[in-house]
Amino acid sequence: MLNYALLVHAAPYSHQAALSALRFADAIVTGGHRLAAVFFYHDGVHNASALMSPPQDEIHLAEGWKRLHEDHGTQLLVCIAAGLRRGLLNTDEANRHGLASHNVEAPFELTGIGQLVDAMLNNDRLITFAP
Amino acid sequence: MLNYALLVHAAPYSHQAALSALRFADAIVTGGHRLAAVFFYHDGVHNASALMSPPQDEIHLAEGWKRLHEDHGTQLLVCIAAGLRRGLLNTDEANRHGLASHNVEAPFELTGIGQLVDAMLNNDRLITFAP
Amino acid sequence: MQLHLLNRSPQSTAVYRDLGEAFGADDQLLLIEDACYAALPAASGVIEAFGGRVSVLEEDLVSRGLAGRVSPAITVVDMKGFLALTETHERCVSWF
Amino acid sequence: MQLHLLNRSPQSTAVYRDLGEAFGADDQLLLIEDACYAALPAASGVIEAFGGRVSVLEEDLVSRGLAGRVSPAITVVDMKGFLALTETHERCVSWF
Amino acid sequence: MTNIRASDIEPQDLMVVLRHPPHGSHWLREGIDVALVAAAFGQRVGLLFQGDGVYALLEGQQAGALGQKGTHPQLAMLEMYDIESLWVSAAALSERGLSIDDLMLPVKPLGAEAVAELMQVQPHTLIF
Amino acid sequence: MTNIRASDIEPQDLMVVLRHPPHGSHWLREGIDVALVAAAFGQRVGLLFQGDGVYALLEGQQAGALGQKGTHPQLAMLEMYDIESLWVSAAALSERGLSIDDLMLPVKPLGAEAVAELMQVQPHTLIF
Repeated sequence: MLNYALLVHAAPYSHQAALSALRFADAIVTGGHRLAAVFFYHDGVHNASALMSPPQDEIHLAEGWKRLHEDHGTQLLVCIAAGLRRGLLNTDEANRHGLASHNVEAPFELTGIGQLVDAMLNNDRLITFAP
Repeated sequence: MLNYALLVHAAPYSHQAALSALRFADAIVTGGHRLAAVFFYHDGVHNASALMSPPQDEIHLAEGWKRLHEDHGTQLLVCIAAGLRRGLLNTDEANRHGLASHNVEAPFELTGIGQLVDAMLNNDRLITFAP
Repeated sequence: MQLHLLNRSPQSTAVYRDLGEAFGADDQLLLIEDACYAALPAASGVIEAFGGRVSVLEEDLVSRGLAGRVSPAITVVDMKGFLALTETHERCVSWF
Repeated sequence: MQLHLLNRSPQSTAVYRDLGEAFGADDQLLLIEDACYAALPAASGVIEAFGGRVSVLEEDLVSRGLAGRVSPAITVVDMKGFLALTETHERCVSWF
Repeated sequence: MTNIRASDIEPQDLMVVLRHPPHGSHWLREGIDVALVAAAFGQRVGLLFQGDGVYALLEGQQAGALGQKGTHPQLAMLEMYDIESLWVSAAALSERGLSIDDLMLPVKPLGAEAVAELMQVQPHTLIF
Repeated sequence: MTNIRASDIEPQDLMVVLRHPPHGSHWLREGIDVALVAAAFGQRVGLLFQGDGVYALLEGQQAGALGQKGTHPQLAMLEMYDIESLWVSAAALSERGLSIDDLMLPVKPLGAEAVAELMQVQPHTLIF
């Protein structure tokens, strides 16, 4: 059994890479390995949006990521610097910025780039999916 | 005097194109022309996010677009199909989808692709800025 | 008579080829953003297809440190010049 | 020994060139997403730099209508095969 | 195949140039959406498949994993929307080792001169 | 310029490959951010400038319109973070008509074989 982490740079519904990442995540856990964490960076932070509302006959990517956390304990880490710029905030950050709405909810966590470095050093494999 | 419309495909804070579009918008109105509308499509819909919170020493793109509307009456049109998928909703759409938060507010309007076709046919120039 | 806008570096050869195919005898090309690198002499092979009707946006050149390096065949325009090009060309097509 | 992932079409020649420079004698290349088009015989000029150590992801081939068109020098792998490649290679580097 | 001559080209109200391959990104899908909506609004719409956009026409495409629909079902709807002016760059096809026989729709191949001419005569062009 | 030989390369804890030019996108900036944070966490970090990434090193870059900072101020901070293993692809430079003298930082030029060797010996590599 190996420990994997994923790094996702691609926005959902713009590039296949977000879907490829979720497909590969399924392959990891089905293959008997552990997916410790997914780190969302660059435009990948939009995968964490609680507001995404795709048509009903298309996959809901944020739900797909959440299911990984629920079923396998995978950490869903969103780069806070990349996210704030792009409009991804949890309630804490919304309060800090005086905003009444938020769009990042547990199990997605806003976190620093240090967690990406940790994920790389503390797992056997880091696989990147970019647009 | 010419009537201009812009089509913006680029996400803010990922590609210069969103900034180029805003620069060119300023040049249009400073140059004595009218900027009738900006249509946000593809990842350009993220320009409309009321939640974007860039560092204080960086430009706030959504505020830049809003100022164009306030000072020059420019319509800010966000493609609803591209936006909903990517997590951009106003209060109406949030209610319709059972979501407690929203991130698109006036003067940004969620609208259909037909408005892009209108903007193209009813203005003298349509200039596209893509990533 | 069209104005073509292009924002990719000359290493994105596919977009330069497709644009070359679509470029008319009276068309103009304006290089913006990362297409500024195509204004360097090293990219002259990619640019010669556009028959000397090429300009480049000054502010994007300057920010990239390219101001003193532009090939003599290419005209440098500022933001007003960009606007003027869109005034005189009925259509503007953006390649990316 | 590295596994390289690539997801751009062979018209994105710059990324193929940079990857070629970085490709080691025991490395493997897996083509996914739009890089599947590099598995066609027409792209053999771009692919030969990788010395026969190239595979392509089956599901991305099939969705693009390329299943019957793959160059014989290239190995087709399914999602399990993709996972297996990452198991046997300590490092996986993604080019885009 | 015989390429169409420039003189055979009829101007449309809107020309959409498709340069991206299917499945990998949403460019192709969002470009076709614009064409379909414009046609539904009564505009005459033409499509040019250029560069990697010619792959959109390849026979035998399928839905992808996780329910990705692809763009071939959209292309199958063009006729219903009276979008029948379909052009393809002959150079783009041949560079990719493809011919008209590999394609799912009847498209007119254009030589380089005709591509430039096609662009000249259209009042509105959008590139995706 | 004399290219560095493969045998002169020391492995780092993390290798960041920068392939994108400055200003046009956030790739370069977000890649350098990862390098700086990893260094701040005590990792030995090396940078390889490859492809259009070599433009990041060009002398004379400035802030852009609308307050775009660019990446040259970030590069000026590398030394403070003890990031001193800076490599550049010699082929990428010469294809762009540039030489080491055009660059703002002291970087070591690598021939193609040395680039491949550099990649082999690093335990972790991220590409931006």
